[in-house]
Amino acid sequence: MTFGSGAMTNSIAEIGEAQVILVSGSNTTETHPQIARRIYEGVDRGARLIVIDPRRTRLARHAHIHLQIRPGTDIPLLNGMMRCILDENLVDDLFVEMRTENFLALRDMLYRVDIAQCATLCGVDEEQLRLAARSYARAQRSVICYCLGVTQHVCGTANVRSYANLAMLTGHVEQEFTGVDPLRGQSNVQGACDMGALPGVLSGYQPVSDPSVRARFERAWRVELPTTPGLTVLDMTHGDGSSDDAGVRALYVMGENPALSDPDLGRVRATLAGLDFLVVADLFLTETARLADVVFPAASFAEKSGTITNSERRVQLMRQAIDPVGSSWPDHRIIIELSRRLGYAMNYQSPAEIMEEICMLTPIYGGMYHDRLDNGEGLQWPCPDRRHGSTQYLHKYSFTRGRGRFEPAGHVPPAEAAEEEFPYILVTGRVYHQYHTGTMTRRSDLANREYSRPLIEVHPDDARKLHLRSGLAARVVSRRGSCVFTVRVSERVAAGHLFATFHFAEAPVNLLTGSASDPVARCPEYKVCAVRIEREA
Amino acid sequence: MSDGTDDKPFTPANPTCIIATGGNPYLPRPAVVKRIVEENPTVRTLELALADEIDNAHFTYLPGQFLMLSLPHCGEAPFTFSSSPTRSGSFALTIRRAGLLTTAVHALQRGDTVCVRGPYGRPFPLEELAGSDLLFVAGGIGMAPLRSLLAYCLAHRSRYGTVTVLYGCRQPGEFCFQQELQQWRDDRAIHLLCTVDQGDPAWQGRVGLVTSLLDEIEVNPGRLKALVCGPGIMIRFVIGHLQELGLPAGSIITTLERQMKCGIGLCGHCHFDDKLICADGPVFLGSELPNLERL
Amino acid sequence: MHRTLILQKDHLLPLLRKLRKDNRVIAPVRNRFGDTFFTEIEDFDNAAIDLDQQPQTSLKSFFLPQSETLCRYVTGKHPESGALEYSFHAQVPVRTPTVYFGVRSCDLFAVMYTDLVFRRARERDIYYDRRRSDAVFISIGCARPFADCFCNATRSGPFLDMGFDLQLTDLGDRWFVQIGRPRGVRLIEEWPAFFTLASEADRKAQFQVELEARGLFRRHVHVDLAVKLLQEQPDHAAVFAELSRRCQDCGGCAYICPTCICFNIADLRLDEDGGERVRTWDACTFAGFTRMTGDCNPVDGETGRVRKRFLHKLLHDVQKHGRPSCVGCGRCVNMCFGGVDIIRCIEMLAAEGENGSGGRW
Amino acid sequence: MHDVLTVCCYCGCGCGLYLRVEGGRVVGAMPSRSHPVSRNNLCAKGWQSFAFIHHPDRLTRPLVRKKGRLHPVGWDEALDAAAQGLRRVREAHGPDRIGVLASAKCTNEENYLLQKFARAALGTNNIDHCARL
Repeated sequence: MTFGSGAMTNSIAEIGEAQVILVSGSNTTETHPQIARRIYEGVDRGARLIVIDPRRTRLARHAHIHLQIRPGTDIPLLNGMMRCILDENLVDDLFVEMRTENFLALRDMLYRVDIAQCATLCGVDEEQLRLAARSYARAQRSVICYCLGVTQHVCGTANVRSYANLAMLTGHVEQEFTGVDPLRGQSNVQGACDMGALPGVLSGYQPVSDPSVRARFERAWRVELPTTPGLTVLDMTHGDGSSDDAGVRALYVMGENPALSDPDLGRVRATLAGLDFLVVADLFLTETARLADVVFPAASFAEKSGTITNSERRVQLMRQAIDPVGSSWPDHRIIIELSRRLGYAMNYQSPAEIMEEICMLTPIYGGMYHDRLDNGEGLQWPCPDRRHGSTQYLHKYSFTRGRGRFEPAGHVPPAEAAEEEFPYILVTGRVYHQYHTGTMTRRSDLANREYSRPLIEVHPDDARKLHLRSGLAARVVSRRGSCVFTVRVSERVAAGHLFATFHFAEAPVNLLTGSASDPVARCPEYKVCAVRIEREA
Repeated sequence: MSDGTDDKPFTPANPTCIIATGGNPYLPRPAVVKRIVEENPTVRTLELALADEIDNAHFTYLPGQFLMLSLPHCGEAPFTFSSSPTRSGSFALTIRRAGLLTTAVHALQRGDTVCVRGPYGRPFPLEELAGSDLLFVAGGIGMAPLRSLLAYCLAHRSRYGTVTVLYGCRQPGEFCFQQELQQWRDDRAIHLLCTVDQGDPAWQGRVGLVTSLLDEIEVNPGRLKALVCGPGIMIRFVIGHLQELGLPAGSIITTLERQMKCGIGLCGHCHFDDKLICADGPVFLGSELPNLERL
Repeated sequence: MHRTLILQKDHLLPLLRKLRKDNRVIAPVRNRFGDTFFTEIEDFDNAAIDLDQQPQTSLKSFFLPQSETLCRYVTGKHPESGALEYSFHAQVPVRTPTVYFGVRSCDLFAVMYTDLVFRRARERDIYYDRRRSDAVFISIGCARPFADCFCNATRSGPFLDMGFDLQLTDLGDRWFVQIGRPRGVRLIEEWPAFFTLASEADRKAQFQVELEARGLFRRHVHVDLAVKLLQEQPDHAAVFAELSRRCQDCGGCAYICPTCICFNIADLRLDEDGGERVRTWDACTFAGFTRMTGDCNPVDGETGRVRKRFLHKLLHDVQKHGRPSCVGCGRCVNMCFGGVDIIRCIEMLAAEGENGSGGRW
Repeated sequence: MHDVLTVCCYCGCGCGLYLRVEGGRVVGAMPSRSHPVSRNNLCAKGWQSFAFIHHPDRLTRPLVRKKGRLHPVGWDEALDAAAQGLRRVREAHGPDRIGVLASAKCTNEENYLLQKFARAALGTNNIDHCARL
């Protein structure tokens, strides 16, 4: 956003070549194994690894510096680090001068920052913070990887901007092996964003509010397009369920399971149940599909062809291995048939033909024809035309938006703090053997054997205090709801924190989480939720 | 007494006779539940007979061996026989409710069909036991395999010296085979000592770990063979304690439990150092188990 | 059988085409993405047999598939008594005569090891046995070992003395053919026109290739030393702790290993009335591999699991079968995420142990 | 058995993997050695990515709610019911009272079509997906 596009600036392979790797809010070994593998490789080659995470993840055990911050204190940490960089003259002046704007605002803000105060606020050692700042700034090639631990906060956007500030301040952006890399959680999150499955932009991040963009799409699609940006997921799934609610009255859901994945589930389920009409296309009868009026059986990844785009912007061809199971259909066929019935005919012979239209209307995908992608490794966007090759890293000569803009940010406390009635902070996330709402992994025998029950990680000190042992049942209660987990006593979490996953329908942790979200990105604060925990009989 | 009492030595027709499966060791055969005994609220004994009468007539096993038991949609798990092969026509498994499959076991009713394959594994060394004093040390559900051997030995009572049974449970309500044990004690066939980890107001007996009972009995290292079964940690402590009392490891016999998938020494789940519990065990001599801390 | 023969390179494809008439022919084939797998060849004109790269997978999946249905089961209630009914019906594979061409020594040696487990156990695994029964192996002695190979150290290559039906050695324009088991003899008898007798010069040339091959290994792996050290003292806590710190718990090393044959069996419910009993590959590095009901786990902790795997390969199989079950193919080296491979393990053990010469197992 | 190169369906790394197909069923998964991301490795999920494909819980027929319960129906009936339901809401409340949730687990082509469907067929920009969840 600060650079002008939301994607990994690097390729995955580059991470292994960096000299300093800063990983924040990412349990990389479990959620992005191949990226963790490059981090291991980098560390083996002598790279310094800095991990910023409230949990002592496996990667943190390999880190040279682990800054075990309190959840939601990324900004003060980074401000402290940047102040240190400023004080010790480690700023890349040339880069700041030539390639960025608004530096003075950042500088003025940093001059008001006290490093010791920041360290205290974050709960980390001041010297470690300084050490991290120095290593990151001094190295020639430093790379930042961050994941949902950074974005799933009420200040998610400001968090991201702060990491970008850090990278720009030290000039760690425009070259190979340096950059800021958001790790995308699902196989095609990147592609779904690229394709304009967002309320404000058409494919290739072209704003719907721009008349010239609309004009181009209107010509191609031969229809008049709505002009105002639409509602986000949270707006759609957190209505109050009444008919005069400003939210939606009908929903078409393709391969998602908001009735388990979205925050403040009680409200989500009420909203879904209150809809006039709900259509779901999925592989399984998910918690959401159970509420639907019409359910379409969709084909799995093995039963269709098409492209998906990974974290490093690599557009790759998925090839059909078998016929659709039962009488399931690929989603594109369902959409085409449904659209025709709604009076808007779509006529495509194949996914390749759909891609041809995407290429025509989407500059960053301009050369992504299926025949070119059929090479075993795909192509990384931007790829404006057929002659253009893969783009290994972004912002080589300039940022997408011209100059990179410093956006100073101050600390924003999480929406909920621990207090008397809810003295613990619950962090949610994923585990290695499960994926998202578990619709697929929980039906995979071995994956499910390895992690078969909803566990809550409790620090040994807290466990002692609460008389909890591994294997006991414990009820976790927030302002919004409660669920029962099996206790796992673990030093991976800090004292005062708890960790649970959202993979399990039998303990839907999102009954607990709140829907407070970032005002810009509308990303909910999954990472901080005040709870209490008690032994369940 | 529920098991046969004739005193002539029992020799199984073919101790490794396996249920006929057309050469496919993975193919389970139906068996019918003939009788169910509720031992306590979480443990029940199933008396089973193979559905095929000819198979059933030829079915033999030895104490210490186990069967793979399947229930619909629940998969398969190993269970040791708790009955004595001296009693023909049926066999018994004693099963505690713990997971998916055992919960389904507890929903079974008389007349229901389950599927089994086996018997598998190395039985107790019956020949070596003859002529010895026997000490049975059982913890909780560990009584099940020992009961098979105990019933077998009592069916041939004259071949053994004194028979002592030490039986520990966590709570008074958890003892299995109670009537039978009392009966044997009353018949002076065995010397029985019971203990619980945690008593209740009605409990008149001992409170303490089963290892504490070892101090109450006389151990004659030259004559005694000890048969130990229970949780891994209990086995470890009992073996240690018996060795302190002078019993050589080769006179201590135990049976181990592991996750098993095949039962025939292939799947690897029950690997224990260089041994496979399913094929080399589940019965082991103490001298064969160097790594007690990993029991 | 001491006869040695020559097969001209030009005659190889025609021979395979003949063999294809009565057999499946499976050979390493390079696909258009550059990956080489053992693949059934149906069209010899459009299949790129690749003898230059190590096939990515061994033959394991042909005899022990990654997943297979063992039995189907049906269940229901008796219409009158209401009693539970339940029965199993086996689904055994059909025997298919198959020629495996281009098999490397290590992979063939691995088949001999898995034979030992599956066919000589107390009960023969009928599924493995059926797939394995009608196999003919035409192996290739490795004149040039691949990057991570160390079969010289595990004594499972680069050339074998036994186990093959035919073993070929590349002599430039022709293949030197050694005849092993009876099926090899039969194959020669059936297609004599393809072969000529080898000359003394051919035999010398073959000897030279074999000799040179032994000198070409880039990896020097002290397998014997590691086995000796483990026999002396199996704990090596520091080594296994360090290895397990980097284990990603993916199971890939076991899946890719030609001699890792641990499997899981699970029931898959198809509907109320029945389902399938399915066998899949499993890995001993998973916590769930040994976890029992009630969360008791005799092999607990990542260190215990990693240790178990390497001890199985390098110590327990030596105790059981007289030799380690690693065949030196090096696949786990290239595959492992964190470098928790057998070479790393052996090197760490050796580094930790004394600098003496390696003992034999 | 033949192997089909495709992309793993799980995380955003995008590993190249082969699905091993035998008799119309996917029986295994194998990493691609030459693929720049997977480079001969898969994580535990990737190795098991084939396991759910033939799971008996897969939906195999469209379902339509009748008298409160979901019933299996043919495609035509389900599509008509969906179209009718969406049209009814659009007529009663306007297109902006319909929402569409796309999927980070579906292909680019499907996501593109779905946003086109929302914008061109339904007439609303209410399209989003779970990028932030």
